[in-house]
Amino acid sequence: MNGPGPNETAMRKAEPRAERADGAPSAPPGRSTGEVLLAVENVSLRFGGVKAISDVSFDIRKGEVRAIIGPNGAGKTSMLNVINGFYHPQDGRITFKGETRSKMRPSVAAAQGIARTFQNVALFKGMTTLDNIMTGRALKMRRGFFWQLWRHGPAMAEEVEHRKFVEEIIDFLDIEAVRKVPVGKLPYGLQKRVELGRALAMEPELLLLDEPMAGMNLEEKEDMCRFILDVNNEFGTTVALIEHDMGVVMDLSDRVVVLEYGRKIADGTPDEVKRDQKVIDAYLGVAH
Amino acid sequence: MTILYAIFVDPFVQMAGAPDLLVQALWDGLVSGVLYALIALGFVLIFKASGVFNFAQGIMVVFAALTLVGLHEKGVPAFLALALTVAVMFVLAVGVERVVLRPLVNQPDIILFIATFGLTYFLIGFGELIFGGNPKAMITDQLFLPRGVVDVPMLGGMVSFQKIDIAAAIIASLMVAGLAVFFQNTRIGRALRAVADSHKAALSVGISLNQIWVIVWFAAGLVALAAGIMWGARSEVSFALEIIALKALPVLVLGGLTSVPGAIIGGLIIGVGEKLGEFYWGPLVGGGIESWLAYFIALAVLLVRPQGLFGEKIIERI
Amino acid sequence: MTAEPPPGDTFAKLLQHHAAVRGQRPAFRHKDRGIWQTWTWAEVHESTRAYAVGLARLGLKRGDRIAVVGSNRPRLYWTFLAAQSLGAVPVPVYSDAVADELAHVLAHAEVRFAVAQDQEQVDKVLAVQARLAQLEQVVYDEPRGLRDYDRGRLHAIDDVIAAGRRALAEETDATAWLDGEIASGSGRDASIILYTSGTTGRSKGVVLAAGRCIAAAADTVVFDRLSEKDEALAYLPLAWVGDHYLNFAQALVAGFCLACPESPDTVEQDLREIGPTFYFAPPRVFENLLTRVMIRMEDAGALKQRLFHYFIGVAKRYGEAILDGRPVPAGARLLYGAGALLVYAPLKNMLGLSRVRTAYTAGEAVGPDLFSFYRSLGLNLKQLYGQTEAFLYVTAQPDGGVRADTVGPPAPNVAIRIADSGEVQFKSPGMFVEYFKDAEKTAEAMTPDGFIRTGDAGVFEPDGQLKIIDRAKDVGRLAGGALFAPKYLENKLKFFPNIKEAVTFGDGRDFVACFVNIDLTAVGNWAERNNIVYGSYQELAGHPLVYDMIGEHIAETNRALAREPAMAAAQIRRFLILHKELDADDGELTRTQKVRRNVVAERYQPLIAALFAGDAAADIATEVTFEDGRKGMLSARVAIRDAAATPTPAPVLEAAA
Amino acid sequence: MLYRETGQFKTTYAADMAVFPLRQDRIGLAVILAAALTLPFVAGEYMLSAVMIPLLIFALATIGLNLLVGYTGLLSLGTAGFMGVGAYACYKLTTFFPDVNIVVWILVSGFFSAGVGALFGLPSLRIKGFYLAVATLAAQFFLQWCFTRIPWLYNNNISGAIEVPGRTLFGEFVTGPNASAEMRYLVVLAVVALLTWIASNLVHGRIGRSWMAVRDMDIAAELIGIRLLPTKLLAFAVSSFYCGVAGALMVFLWYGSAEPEVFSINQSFLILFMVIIGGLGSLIGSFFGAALIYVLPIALKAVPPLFGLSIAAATVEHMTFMIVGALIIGFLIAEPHGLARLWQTGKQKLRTWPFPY
Repeated sequence: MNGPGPNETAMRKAEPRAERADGAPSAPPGRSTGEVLLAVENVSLRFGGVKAISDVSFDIRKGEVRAIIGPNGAGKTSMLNVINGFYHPQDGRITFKGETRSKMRPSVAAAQGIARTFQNVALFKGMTTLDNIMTGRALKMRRGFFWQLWRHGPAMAEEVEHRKFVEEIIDFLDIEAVRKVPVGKLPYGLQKRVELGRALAMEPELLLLDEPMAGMNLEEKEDMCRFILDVNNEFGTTVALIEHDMGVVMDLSDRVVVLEYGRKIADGTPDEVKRDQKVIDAYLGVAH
Repeated sequence: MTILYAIFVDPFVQMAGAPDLLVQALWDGLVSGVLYALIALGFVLIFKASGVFNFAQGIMVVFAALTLVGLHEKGVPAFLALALTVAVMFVLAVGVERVVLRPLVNQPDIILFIATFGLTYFLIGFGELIFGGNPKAMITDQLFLPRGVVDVPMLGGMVSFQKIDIAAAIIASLMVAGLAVFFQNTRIGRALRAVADSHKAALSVGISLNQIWVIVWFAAGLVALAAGIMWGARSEVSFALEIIALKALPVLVLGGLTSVPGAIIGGLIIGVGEKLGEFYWGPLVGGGIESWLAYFIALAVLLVRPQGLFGEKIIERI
Repeated sequence: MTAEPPPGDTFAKLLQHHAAVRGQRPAFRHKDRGIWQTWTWAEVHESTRAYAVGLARLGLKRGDRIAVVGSNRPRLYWTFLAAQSLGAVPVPVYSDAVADELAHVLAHAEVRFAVAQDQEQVDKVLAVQARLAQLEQVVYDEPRGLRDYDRGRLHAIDDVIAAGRRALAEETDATAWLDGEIASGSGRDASIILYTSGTTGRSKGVVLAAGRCIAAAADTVVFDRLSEKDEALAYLPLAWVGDHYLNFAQALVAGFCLACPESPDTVEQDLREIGPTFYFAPPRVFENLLTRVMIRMEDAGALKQRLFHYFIGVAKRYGEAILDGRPVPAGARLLYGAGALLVYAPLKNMLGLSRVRTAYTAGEAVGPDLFSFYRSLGLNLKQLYGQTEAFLYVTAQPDGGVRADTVGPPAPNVAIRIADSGEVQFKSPGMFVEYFKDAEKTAEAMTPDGFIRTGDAGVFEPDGQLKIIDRAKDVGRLAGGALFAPKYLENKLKFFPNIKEAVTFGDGRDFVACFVNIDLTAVGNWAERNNIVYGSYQELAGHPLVYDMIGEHIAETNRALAREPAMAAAQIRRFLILHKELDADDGELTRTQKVRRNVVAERYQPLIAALFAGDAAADIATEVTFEDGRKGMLSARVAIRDAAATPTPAPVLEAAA
Repeated sequence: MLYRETGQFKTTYAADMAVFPLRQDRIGLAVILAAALTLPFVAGEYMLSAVMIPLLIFALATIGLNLLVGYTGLLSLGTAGFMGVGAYACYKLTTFFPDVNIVVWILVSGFFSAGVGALFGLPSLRIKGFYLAVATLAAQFFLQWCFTRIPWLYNNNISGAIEVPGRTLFGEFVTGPNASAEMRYLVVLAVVALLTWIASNLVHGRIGRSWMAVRDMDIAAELIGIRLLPTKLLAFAVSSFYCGVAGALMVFLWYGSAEPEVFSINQSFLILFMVIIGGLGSLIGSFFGAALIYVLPIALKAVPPLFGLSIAAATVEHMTFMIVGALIIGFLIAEPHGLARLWQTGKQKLRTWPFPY
């Protein structure tokens, strides 16, 4: 594990989970209630000859911040895609909220409460920030086609109700100023925030974050960390986080799973994983 | 029950009953297939090199044939007219690159696709204006293209092969072979494929985009001329051809937009499928199914393999 | 608007009246969560009663002081009303005040309660908690980030209101008790204490009585014909007398709607959305607005620019005449009409001033061309002169009787006289009761016969309008006996867009010299167009070409001064451009950007000496506080220049007065 | 310049999400509707039946196609086919039940083409882009083939064309030979206005957002719970409904009779041009596109006589083709996002007048 990078110390100072302004006792890091929300059992995924994931098992407990780390090409994003039901693994099973499945359609995964952000922002370029986040409410909006034709009666009432919820998210993420701006025009850091907003709009139980801080400056990183922590504390959402910045991983996550060449090489609390020799080799590179 | 019998059993009985008719239908199918392939090849050329789905390829076939015949009518000797038409196609290629492609270089594909519609309309208007709208006969004998029919007794019946069709098949295969070699082995061929993958990357290694596009459109122009001549010889040169050029679409889609062999095999499948379908199944539903059968065949294949027979598998990376 | 007396002598009673008379009309708006949340008078009345009972349950009693810290929010205004219902006295404090200033005010006012807007303000109050023995409860409006705080003495306003609502609903005598409290309130009660950011020394707590405030507000509501249909945007600090009078008092008297912006930095956008009909802004805001308009127009197309400047010219010639209703040739009126359609109306629309019926400015002198620019566009901009001690209005220009260099005749029912020392003294319906816990200063400020000393020197013009020359105590005499009014000179200098601030010295000296602060935006833009490269504010300030330009401005001012007999001798002979901007955080300016003379005089002593010693340059090292509070030393060598003065003709004989 | 936005603030979310939040836009819309309503009393017969009625009908078809191509990103070349289905369905319905009001049948016929459209929309789940164009081409040629090969469709009329019978609305003849241009215009106007309003409601609501989500990035759309096939099929159905009604209006209230040739592939191209030139994903753009592409050739034909030079009709025809072709290319170069973007930029300039931005 490379030494604490410059941003790691800055990270620790900027967002000390331990102390509060007036010394009030803070919540212990990670209030995982122990109950398993998602279990990945012996999952293997192959593209033609390429073995993206081979026989990986790990679990994510309810309410915890679970980090998935590993060098590039270790299969992290593919793992998220499997959980999301976007890739169908050749073998192995996934149990989410007690329901086991191996082949899942993404829209069903979404309906069960799995939300997702993407490595390189997947926003709807043709729409404004507000519309993007409102689209996140698609699952929750029920008003049928014929009411939509008329729009003014119950359909508008439903739009207003969901708009209120979305406004809370906009306030929570401090993006009021860009509410009506097409997302294509926003700087990278803000786009990432809007995407997090869209995922939150789905009121997910499990939030999959694919390198939410890639390409961000220090200040934006601190903000994003604060948002992730608030989401975990305030909404109790379980977070699965793919991140390269060790400082962030050490600070935010309760438990870490390390992947390399599609295989799990370590699983445990940040400190345990930090001292694990296999993980150090994976990162520092040792002739295999 | 009789309907099922009529659809699934009876046609095959007829085929067995009159093998020569079958061969005749197969041959006719093959020939039109070859011509579809030739037109489709023009599409593939441009799509492979510039990512532009050139809808005007169909009209270029008509325009080329019309120019050739029009020039001849105006007293220009056959082979000179041919050379002039080739020159006209080159000028057209340069014009298209300069006026249409360069300003729209990094626009989304649908914008370029619609621009070729604009080109189609322009060429229709221009062609009719210069050479008049009425159909013309193709100057086959002046170009020393064989005439007449060869009748070959076969399988207890008589199968007739138009000489012109044989010539067409040979010329088309020569062109196809030439293009295949051109793409795989020559320097320009590789440059073409590079440009097709990514304009920016090609530019970064110093390939002159404009030059490539002129070459490609000129090559497509030649293919269009060849197709125009062959097609004109079989029927006559008129703007009705444009609808037939549309048939190249299912051929392309069937064969995969980016593969030359795909275009040829696609063309043959559609040609044969159409002819057999029309000949054996047509009467069941009142004939004329040739107009839409090609599309349904392509559609059927697409539902099985969304990227066509030879296209690469589309992997969504997010 | 009938002129009958206001239906109540305390603000709480006025609220009851409005709830009864115009219950369904909008009373407060706040841009929040994307739309303007609106509360009607009835809703405000009901919430405020519940809030009052809630506060009473927490122990707020009659006469207690309750601090209010934060930017303009409906709930903070309701805190005023709720406290006044119980006879308690609200004490608003500047939300951008440094912790030390906050501690002084809260300690001095012995506040038992503090209502803070959000976590930032709560943290400030908690940080100085040690020095506030009497502080018992802290109440907050926005809950964001306060979840883990100790709940003991910290409550959300919503919880307090909810508790009050439960009490009013369940306990039978609660309603009667509250009505009794409100009824027992009288005009003599102290309705608010406003701490003035005096230019000298610690701020003093001005106690204002309810009856007097309401009487004064009633007069000006009639004076400006304000009605329940008006809209105002409350964007100026809560603790400033301007906001409390113009927005709170006049709203409670006239019953119009008060809108609060989403946040301090979206004021411009919110102004455009609300389109207020009554507007107040200090001259600096009008100045910045004009500079930004001109800079933005420079980027417009050539045709649009020519059209714009042509019609601004037309407005300059006929605009004010049309606004004042003076006769104007028909052709000019037509041309102005076209100008209105093409330029003036769209410009006012872009600035959010289209619906303004009455606009006031005060606090500093207004540049004549700045003032006439806005009036020529058809904006009914007027001047007023006032003080916290007068609950704002001392003089106010009526519609039609507006001049750039005066502040208007006395406001309704206000008596004004000029003492022999030149100081303006007044007696007004809204005058203050006393300085809180400071009888000695109260006596100092009052004359034996009950007039209030304003501390400003002024003179009455022939048309009865008062003309403020300067701070009384700053008005001095040159060595040769000529009158030296520093503020008067400084205002003339500041009318140039390139000069942001100026400080003149001359009392007891042979001639007048001055410091100049350049305006970074205007001069930076000028530098850009003349491609002058500069790295920092200091470098730009020291640039020789900038010195030439400022020199030219001073020469022009001297030419204007030469035309005024009393001021001719006070022309500015020498000047220098300061290497740093005078800043409130360094204590050189007050919170409302007024120069603190003694602080500047004492801190820049070497420069002043060099000015009058005739040196060509001088070194100076000053302490600076950076944005995050750290202190640092900033040293510079500042050039000094002579300015071209206009020889004054032999003193013309005074015509027999 | 014309806009006075000061003071127009929103106190409810419904107002904030309104389609026309600015009063000036609402006034503009009212003026346009008023002008459209008074047109029949002012304009001549030619203006109404040769320009305005076709323009409105093409606008309706363009809106239909725009819902599919512009809002959902699904390319379709079968528009004319679906219009044909609408026309023939209406014809059959009115022959079976002549006494039912014709306008009812015109709207009901839309459902038939909606069904057919949804059917041919099925492949859209597996195939995308140009490949999808083939599926819709299949629909186009197949439907065109049906219109000629199935006599039942045109009541076994020997000429193969459908003759529109006379039908009345409120006692006035609306279709058939003795229907006045004014009545026909008013009916078309009413239908187009109603359907445009409904399209606007759809597009600004939940359904519009899910369409645009599918257009912009269907993977992300699926991952936030939007089921792709129902959304795409709904887009095909609604789009085809609009085309069907447009087809019925075209035959009953414009041509008066129609052979299958009317619903040829060229018609599909024409409407696709209107969508692209008008502006993808914009309802107002659809009106602009229809106006430009339909009215321009008529205008061009009227130009030569103005200058007194008599050009053979054929030449004018060819010139028109050339100019339309050149215009399309020129336009795509100048403003790829179509007339709607020009309109939007112009409006933005007016709103920030006198400032440049």
